[in-house]
Amino acid sequence: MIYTVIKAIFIAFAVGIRNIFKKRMTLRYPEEKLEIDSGYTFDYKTDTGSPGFKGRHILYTDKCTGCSLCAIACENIADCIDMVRVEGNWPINERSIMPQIDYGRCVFCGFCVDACPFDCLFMTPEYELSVTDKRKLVHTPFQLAVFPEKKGTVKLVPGKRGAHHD
Amino acid sequence: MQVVDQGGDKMVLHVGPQHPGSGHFRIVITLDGDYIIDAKPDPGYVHRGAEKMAEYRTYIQNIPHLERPVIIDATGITLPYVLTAEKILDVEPPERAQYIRMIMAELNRIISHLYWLAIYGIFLGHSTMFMWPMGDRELFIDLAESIGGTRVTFSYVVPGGVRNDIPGGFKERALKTFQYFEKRIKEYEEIFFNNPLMQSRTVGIGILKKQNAVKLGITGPNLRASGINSDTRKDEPYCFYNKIRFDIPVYKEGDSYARCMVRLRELQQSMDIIRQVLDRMKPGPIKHVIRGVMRGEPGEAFVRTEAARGTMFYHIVSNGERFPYRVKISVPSFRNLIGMSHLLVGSRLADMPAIYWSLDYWPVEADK
Amino acid sequence: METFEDFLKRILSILFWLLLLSPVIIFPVFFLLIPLLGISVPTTNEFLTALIDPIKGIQLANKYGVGPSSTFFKIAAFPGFTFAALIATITILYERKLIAKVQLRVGPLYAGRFEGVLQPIADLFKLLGKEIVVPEKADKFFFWSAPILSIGLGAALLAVLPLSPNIYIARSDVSLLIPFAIIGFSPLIVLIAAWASSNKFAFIGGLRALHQLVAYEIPMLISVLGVVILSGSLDLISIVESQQQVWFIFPQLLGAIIFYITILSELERVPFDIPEAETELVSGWLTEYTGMHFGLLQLGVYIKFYALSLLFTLLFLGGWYGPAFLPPLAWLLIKLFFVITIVILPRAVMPRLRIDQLIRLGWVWLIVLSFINLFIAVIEVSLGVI
Amino acid sequence: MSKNTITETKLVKGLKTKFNKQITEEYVEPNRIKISTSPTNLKAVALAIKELGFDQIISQGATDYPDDNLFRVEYHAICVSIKKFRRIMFAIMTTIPKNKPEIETLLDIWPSVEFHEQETFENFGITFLNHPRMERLLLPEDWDDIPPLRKDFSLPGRD
Repeated sequence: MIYTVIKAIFIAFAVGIRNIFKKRMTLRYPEEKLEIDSGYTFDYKTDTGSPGFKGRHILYTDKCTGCSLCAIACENIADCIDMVRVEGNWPINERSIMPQIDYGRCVFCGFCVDACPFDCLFMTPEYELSVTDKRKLVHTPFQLAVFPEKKGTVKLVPGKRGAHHD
Repeated sequence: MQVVDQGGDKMVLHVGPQHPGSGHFRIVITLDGDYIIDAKPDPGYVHRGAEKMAEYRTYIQNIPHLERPVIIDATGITLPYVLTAEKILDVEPPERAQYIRMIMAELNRIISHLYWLAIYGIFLGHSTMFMWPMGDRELFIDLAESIGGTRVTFSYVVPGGVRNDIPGGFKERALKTFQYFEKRIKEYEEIFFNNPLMQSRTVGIGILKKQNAVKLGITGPNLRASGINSDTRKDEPYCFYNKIRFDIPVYKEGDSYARCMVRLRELQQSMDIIRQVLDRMKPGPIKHVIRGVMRGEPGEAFVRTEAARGTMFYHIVSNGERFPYRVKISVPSFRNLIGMSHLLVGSRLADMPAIYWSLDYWPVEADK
Repeated sequence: METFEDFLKRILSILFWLLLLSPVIIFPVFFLLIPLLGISVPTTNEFLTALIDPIKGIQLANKYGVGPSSTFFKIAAFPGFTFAALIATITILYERKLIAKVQLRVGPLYAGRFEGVLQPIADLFKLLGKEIVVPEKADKFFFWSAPILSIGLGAALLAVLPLSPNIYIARSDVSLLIPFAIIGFSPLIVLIAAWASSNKFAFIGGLRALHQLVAYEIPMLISVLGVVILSGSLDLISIVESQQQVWFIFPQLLGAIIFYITILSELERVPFDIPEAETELVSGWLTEYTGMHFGLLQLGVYIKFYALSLLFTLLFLGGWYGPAFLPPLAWLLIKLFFVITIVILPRAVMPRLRIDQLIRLGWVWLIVLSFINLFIAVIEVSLGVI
Repeated sequence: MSKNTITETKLVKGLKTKFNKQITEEYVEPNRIKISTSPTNLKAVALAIKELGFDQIISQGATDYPDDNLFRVEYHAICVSIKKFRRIMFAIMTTIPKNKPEIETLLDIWPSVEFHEQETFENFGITFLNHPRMERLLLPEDWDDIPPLRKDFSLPGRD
């Protein structure tokens, strides 16, 4: 009885000490960033999406018709999409209105992407959206049209010497 | 347990809602010396009225909204909703979608149980057991993220199927992760579950007898720890759980340690289920396409599934409109809450966290 | 509205002008006023050179009786309080890094170029910058006195602990008993802190600490009696000197284990951190303490940590004895850090015990075992093993 | 009657013979039974169902029908201890008038219904007679509006 108790205590210590020599699991965030392959896209014809990260949206301004379906899809979820007037001449967008997204409210569910029948609103792997001013969270259509640059290089890999970012 | 009032001074302690040992809720504990003679749980601090809000949203719009109460078990709470909505909308999801739903549900069960394990570790003062499961949980979150697109709130299961297929190379990644995690489970056992100090804190503490568990309506792993072999996945199989071979871990003791061990075994069992599902899955369509606005037939449906914390129940009444007429959610945490005051009374103050978190009570879920 | 950058600029400009103007103020005082008044203070030259030249500084200090060989220096700097505080600070950092390694984390990383070595200093500045909140219903006098008493108790422990045959503050024939006499006060300080906070959680924590510390001091004292019997002396230096051939941990293994467990309990470390059990008692008797109050209480605990680890080294690990290629002090520090490591390690692998289990362990098991250990020591002496 | 519903039909038949015309069979589907009864008979029916083996309440809720001026109160019972009944969910429905929202509690039959009845009380204003803790559970203590899940309670910014 006492022997098993002492043995179990020693095993616990041994496991603890063994883990000192394993690889660290920590992601050193600002220096290292996670690699995310692609954003979430949706094919309206087959009604299925592609697996991908639901980050900041990307808006193809040349394809947008201003139909407001994304705003309607969002209205009871997060109410974060507003259709705003944009400058310029848009041949297929008669009223020249395009979605403007308030990331202070967005929950990144991606149902606006599912709702878009013109393949013009998708999502990107961009996840670093924090700003120092609340008003800057509202992204205008032109801000949404910019492709994010690829950032991360590391991934969490389970290995023989413990899971680590590689 | 029978408590004898021995006179003397009582101390009333408000544990929570701002207390490291409580969630977003409060337990009012009356102490006589070191013994708890009365414990009154006081939920409601994070009540948002999810049932009322669901009456103002379409069947699709309800999905991101209804997974908020249990974001760490997002599929666990949306899957029964979607199954209920499918009964009302009268759609049948394709076979592959059913399998993917099972993968997501089991991944989410692992994620939720690892979170529980981490908190249980720190509740017993074992800080390593806080860090390890939290770190290993990242692996499973990464797996779920590669399917669902986000890290916690996936909004992934929709009426008619799932939103997207699983990515290529998922099977290899998942198997590699499981292989790694099975080794880690052994280490968890060695450092925590077989640790005599941890056993001295949990064995024989907070015993929930079989008849009491049935009487009080305890559900999920807590019920199975009291010796009742009841699991909705077996009792009333949804998706394709009837095609998968798995055994439900059942422990007879009904104490905190048994509740821990049930969850530890479920981690292993969920991985086995995902392995079998990945073997059985065949290529095919993943969604039954519904065009236009979803309008259910007038009528009602009720469905239960096994979420991480127990049986999740939805009752939806439809009157043919875009919005459901009434959504009743019965969550496992809410039903397990009744066991808390039952178990706490008569135990020591130091056993309060050991009992409280062994029930895996999630205040946000119970408050809805 | 003033932004943070503006604020920094303002502070920096004030500092700049202060630095620029201060020679103008200080130099006239030193060069003109002091000779005029004819006061016997260090000459301006001496003082100013001492400021930048450490050798001159030591000479100056010697002249006024506070040099390295003086009692004041021994108490305040080495081997007294400053040295102990330094070791305590290193211990804090070492503990955080070691625990982090077991938990597959990296621990402090950013303060200081290498592995966060400056983290304790950053923590000190953080604690200094925090507001000291005194609860309205607290007993103000005792609330303030607890941190000071705590650090005073830690410092008093150092009085008779030798670091090598000639580095010590004071030597006494019964120097082993003095630390135990002083440690007896620590439950009192915990109770003062807990009671003065007028907080229920703090009060329960204080009572638990009281139970715990009382339950552990008796086995602690009895377990070292074996060492006393073996060495035949109560003087710490003689005890260490009698370990020249064999360290007492070998004949006194049981006593060493009991002393180790009681150290864990005395320092309220896992698995005996019951008074600070955060899940039920928020932070136990420390709940209401903030800022530098908290820092002083913690520093007191860590100085006690250093003192008790040093005591373990002296009593069981042969103190400063070791192969001659390293100086005695180095051997002592190596052994000391070994002891600190094994005291830290349970925090990574053990959960917390319950107060009734701990009291049973103390009063039932450890007291009996420490008496058995005493008999073992007596038998060993009578058989002439040592 | 399909093969899947033999057990379910038998259960309902047994209840019907026992209570004659006091219960109505709403529907019997595989794994689902729904019966309705009057509030006065509710307790007796519930006791009979419990004696059949349905030992837990999985959910208890109400639905507001302002047009008919009534509440539907529903109890969903499940069985965890008898293996052949575990797949069945048994729903008992009763209707009570909106102007006198009172009903006898089933707490002494199913102790698991305690918090559910409290929740229904605060969400619909239905008083469960003889319930020991008919008080607020989730809503704030100073809630002074009408019960929120009634249809005439409107959300600000909606309708």
